[in-house]
Amino acid sequence: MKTVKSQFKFKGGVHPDYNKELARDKAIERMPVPAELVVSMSQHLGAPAKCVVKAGDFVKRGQVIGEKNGFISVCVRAPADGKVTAVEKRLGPAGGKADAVILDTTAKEEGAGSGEQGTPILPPLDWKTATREELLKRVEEAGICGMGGAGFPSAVKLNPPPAKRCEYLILNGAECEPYLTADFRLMLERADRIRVGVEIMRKVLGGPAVRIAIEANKPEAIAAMEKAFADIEGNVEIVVLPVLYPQGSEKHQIFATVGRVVPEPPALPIDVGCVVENVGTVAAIADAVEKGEPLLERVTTVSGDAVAEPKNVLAPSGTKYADLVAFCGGEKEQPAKVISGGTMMGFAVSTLDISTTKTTSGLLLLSRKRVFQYESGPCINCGRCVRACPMNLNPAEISKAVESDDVKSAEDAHVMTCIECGACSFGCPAYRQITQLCRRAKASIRARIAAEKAKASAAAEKEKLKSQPVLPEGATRGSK
Amino acid sequence: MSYYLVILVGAVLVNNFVLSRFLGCCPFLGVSKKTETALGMSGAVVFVMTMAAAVTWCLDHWLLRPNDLGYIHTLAFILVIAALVQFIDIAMKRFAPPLHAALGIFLPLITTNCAVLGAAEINCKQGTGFFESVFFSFAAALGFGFALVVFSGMREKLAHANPPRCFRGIAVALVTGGLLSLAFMGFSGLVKLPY
Amino acid sequence: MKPKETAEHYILSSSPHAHSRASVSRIMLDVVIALLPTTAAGIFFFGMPAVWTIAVCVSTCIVTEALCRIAMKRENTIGDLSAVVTGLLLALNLPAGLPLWMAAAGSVFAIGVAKQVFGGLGMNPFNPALAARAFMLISFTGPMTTWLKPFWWKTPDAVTTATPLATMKTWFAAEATASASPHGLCNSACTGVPGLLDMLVGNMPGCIGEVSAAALALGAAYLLWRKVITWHIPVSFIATVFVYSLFAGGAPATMQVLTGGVMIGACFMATDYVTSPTTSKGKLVFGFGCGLLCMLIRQFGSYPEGCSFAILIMNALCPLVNRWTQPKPFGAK
Amino acid sequence: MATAILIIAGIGMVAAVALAVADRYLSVKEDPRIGMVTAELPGANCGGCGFAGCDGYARALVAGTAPNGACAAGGDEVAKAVAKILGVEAAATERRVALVRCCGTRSEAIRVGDYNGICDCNVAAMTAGGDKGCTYGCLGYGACANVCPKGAISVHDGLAKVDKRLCIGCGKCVRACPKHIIELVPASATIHVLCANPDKGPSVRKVCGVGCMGCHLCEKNSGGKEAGHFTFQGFLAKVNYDNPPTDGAIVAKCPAKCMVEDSHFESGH
Repeated sequence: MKTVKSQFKFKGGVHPDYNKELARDKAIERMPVPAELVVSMSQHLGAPAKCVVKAGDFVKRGQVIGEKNGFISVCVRAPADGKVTAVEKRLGPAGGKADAVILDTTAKEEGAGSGEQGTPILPPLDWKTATREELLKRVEEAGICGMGGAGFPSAVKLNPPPAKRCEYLILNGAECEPYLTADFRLMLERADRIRVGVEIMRKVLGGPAVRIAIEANKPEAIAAMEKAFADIEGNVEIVVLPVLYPQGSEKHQIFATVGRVVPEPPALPIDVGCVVENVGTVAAIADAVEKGEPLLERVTTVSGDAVAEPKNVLAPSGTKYADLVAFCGGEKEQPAKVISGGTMMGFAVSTLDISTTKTTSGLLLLSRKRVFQYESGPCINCGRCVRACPMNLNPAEISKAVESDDVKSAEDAHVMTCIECGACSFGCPAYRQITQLCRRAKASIRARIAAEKAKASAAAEKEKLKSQPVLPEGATRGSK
Repeated sequence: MSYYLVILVGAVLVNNFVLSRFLGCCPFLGVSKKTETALGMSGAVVFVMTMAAAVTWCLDHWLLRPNDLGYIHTLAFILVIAALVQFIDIAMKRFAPPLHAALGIFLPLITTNCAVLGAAEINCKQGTGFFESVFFSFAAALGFGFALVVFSGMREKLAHANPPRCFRGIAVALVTGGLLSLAFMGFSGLVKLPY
Repeated sequence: MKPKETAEHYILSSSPHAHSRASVSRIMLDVVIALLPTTAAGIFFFGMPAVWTIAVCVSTCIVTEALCRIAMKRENTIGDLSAVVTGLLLALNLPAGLPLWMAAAGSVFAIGVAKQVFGGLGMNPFNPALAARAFMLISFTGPMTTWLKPFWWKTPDAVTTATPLATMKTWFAAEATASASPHGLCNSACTGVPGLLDMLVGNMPGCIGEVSAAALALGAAYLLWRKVITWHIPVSFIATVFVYSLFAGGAPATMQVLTGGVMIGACFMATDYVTSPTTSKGKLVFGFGCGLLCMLIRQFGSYPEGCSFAILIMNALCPLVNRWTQPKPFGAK
Repeated sequence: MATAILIIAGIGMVAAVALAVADRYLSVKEDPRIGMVTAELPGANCGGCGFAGCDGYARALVAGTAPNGACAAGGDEVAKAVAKILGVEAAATERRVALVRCCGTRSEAIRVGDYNGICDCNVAAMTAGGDKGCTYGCLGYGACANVCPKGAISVHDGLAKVDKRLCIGCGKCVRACPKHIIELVPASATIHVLCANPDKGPSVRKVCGVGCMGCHLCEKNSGGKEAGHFTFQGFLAKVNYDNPPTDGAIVAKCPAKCMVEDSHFESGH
């Protein structure tokens, strides 16, 4: 085990104000289960889980309420005991609606002595003796998905196709988003869990080298990890990354730690022999295996200058934002913007009547003076976005093309490669919504591709039905 | 050698056909919306102008002048150039389909183009030798193509601009063309052309 | 029956929700600040006529911008200071003592024709100040090439003179045809050539803002420090001019760089965002093209100074340069 | 004089013969429709269509890579003639026009956030689901109006409306709307329900003053369930366009005021 400095620096990136001091010294605090939980069936990337309870049912903590529904999907378990009051579509933080189970945690099922504390939900496993299949199954049963943001199902990630070998397991502890300190606190306080998680994952992935990526502005976290991993065997390194946004992006982290470049979509990290997992997810895997505790709660940083007491809260997933804010002493002043996630990639929400999910890393309440307004001023071609873009695109050209409804040009300029990190908009002196324009282009390109696919399959269908040979195009030509 | 260089620089930069002589403005404005099309058009113009120069020189020197018929050369040139372009179009389609796919669609556009006729006229008036004439036409066509491609790049950029309503479209293109012409005046005197 | 809206809404916007707080007006202000040393030097050498020219250009540009926006029924954009920058740059590229109505006409051309016709800031294909200068050079050739001597008030009998550039022109011309030794030619022509120190501080005839290389370098250093510009265009521009003049003969390379519009062109005109490429590679190509064209025009053209024309032509080529120097996406083959 | 005439005529003859021979022996056989389409086009070679001359446009048309109607010089006449040659004329069917199923203007439907972003429904919908309280309703950022080739859609007071007279029923807006509330309906239908919110009455009322509450009054007033003029999805009435209601009296009786007669629908322009 050794600590090394990152050898590779990717092009671009920006330096936002991190504002981590608001919550970085606040120890993780467990929040009491709120009276009402709204548990979404779509807390992860991929197909939403299929709801298997109905209004009026009583559920136990840890009971499966949504079943895995497809290959890229995870199950959802009840974060607490309670009564299902309704199953309905609710707005999620990203603006989409998904089925959600509304739980009344105050209701008690008559007769049944509610779940004795201390009894594990799933039988604990000893990772040293358990087989790879058992461990994989446990990760899947526990409903674990990437907790960094996208929520990619961990069981899928840990089980790459046989042709592809995992050479590096990269632990993402960069936490480059401003304000957020959840992963930082986790690394300080639960370093032992992370270590166990790493050993489990290493076993499942067939013994890859391990790289723990942490930004240089978290020396305490680096020290804690060094201590926890001091006596580990095998090829394990802590890689200290320079402070640069978006260091936490999967592709950039792979480059910064092992110097490999993930090709353009649809290539995945495993195509270059890497698996990247967030530190929170690793701790959750350790809990799921050793303690039999599925992923029911997570650490969320509640911060921002409009919150009375910024905190790192351990809350059941499904907790309403309003309850989180109340637990942190309420609002200090009227927030002008509420963000689910960090300031660079988080989602602005219109109401606190939205609930956390397995991927909610932060909740920020910003006052008017912390919030800026976008303008749709003209691009002055200054090139700041070109220099800032970590994907080496030309956001200026893309944004101008999209503004004049020229999505084709945007596509030619590789807009589909954009990771929407927001570095372009961050530095734009004209306050243009470059990232949003990229999103718009991507959305319309995706829609077009979907339409083309539908058309092609319809045409193929039609072709099959036609038994008559079609006259070749040239057959009508000739005579003049 | 240096004489041909002078002709080249003179026809491309100093007395650019579009920006200085204002010949061929129609395709300059019409086919400059996209750089790809502009490149195709430039290729076609180079091809036709060079061929036309050769044919008209022969016509002028072997048929018209010996018969003292210089005064009908414009008429004769138009006729011959138009027929030539048509003929090239047909022949190219038959013998060089890829070339036709690249240039063919532009050929009808320049059948009676003033730039093509203009080059022939200038050659005729100067009474230069065969190779000189052909080279001059070739260089002039290169100049035309250069201006066209540069202009197309600017127009692609202008497509994302937001001019006032009354200047949209061809008006703002004309202003741009004027400013481009202004910039090209910087080349004046770069070489002293014989004509 | 009508539902009631809550008192205050949260702002809904797409990420990112953080901003560097850079702004267009701050960038323009930085350019103005960077131009202050050379403005001061120009006023120091050429006196009140320089003050008047600058005042007329800046105010005319602002007024024209305001009137254009009113005519276009669009929001007023004086606040972004881009009109001030254009006016100041134009004035610095004019000879002191130019009739003021000409300066005003040039300013109207710069804002009205070269900028607002295309929709205002960010849309113009040519640098407005340079387009206006080219327009004036062609329209008012005489006054535009009549130069006040530095400290002209001290020598009342000989107020105007030729610039070192015009002298260099005769050098090139003489060298091309001369049978006499270059050394002898140099001696005969050297009367109009300032010394190195004079060229650095600006004690020579020329446009208001282009004479003082030291003040321009100071301004450029400020812009580089503020990260308003990058080094690519100025360095490749000046290096090209320098190397070219080393090999082409004629005037010494230091003189080619320090006289005329090369310094102000490379640091302030060619680096104009709107009309220069966005990528580093493109900027290097752009600067190289400017330097090469500038020297070609200086050596062979009929105008003594080719800097503004060179930049204008490269402005025209900028979309093509951009097109062929697009960055390769991270991970693309 | 005579020589001049002779020479010109001679050149003409030679050229004509050469071209005739070339056409006979060198020409390449191609889709005759290209020639037919070229003949219909004005032949001005103006390049206004974005193609190199009329021939280029004709080829693109026959190849199906260019939209018909791009020739501004020829106008509708030419477009019709070209359509005839290409055989793209659809069989005569009932004319269908687009309908935006929402009537929640800014004054009726509440907004729940200050949207600060680009004016496009698709991205607005991605930003916290849009700033409209009713998550089913028209956001009014004009994604449909932007794609409409005929300029038949306009946005007023945060609500898109289709001008029935201009709509050609191409369906582009239907695909552009992120809320999926635009549909193609028979142009002859005169009575429409302009709401897409299937929620219960009270929750609809919370966000919109003119939302359908599913009270079934329209059904009752139009002859009951048997008449089959309406279908219901959740708490939302939908006009059955296979059998649309014709009695305008039911419109005024709608307590939610989300039902309209045609005049409303046409007021877009």
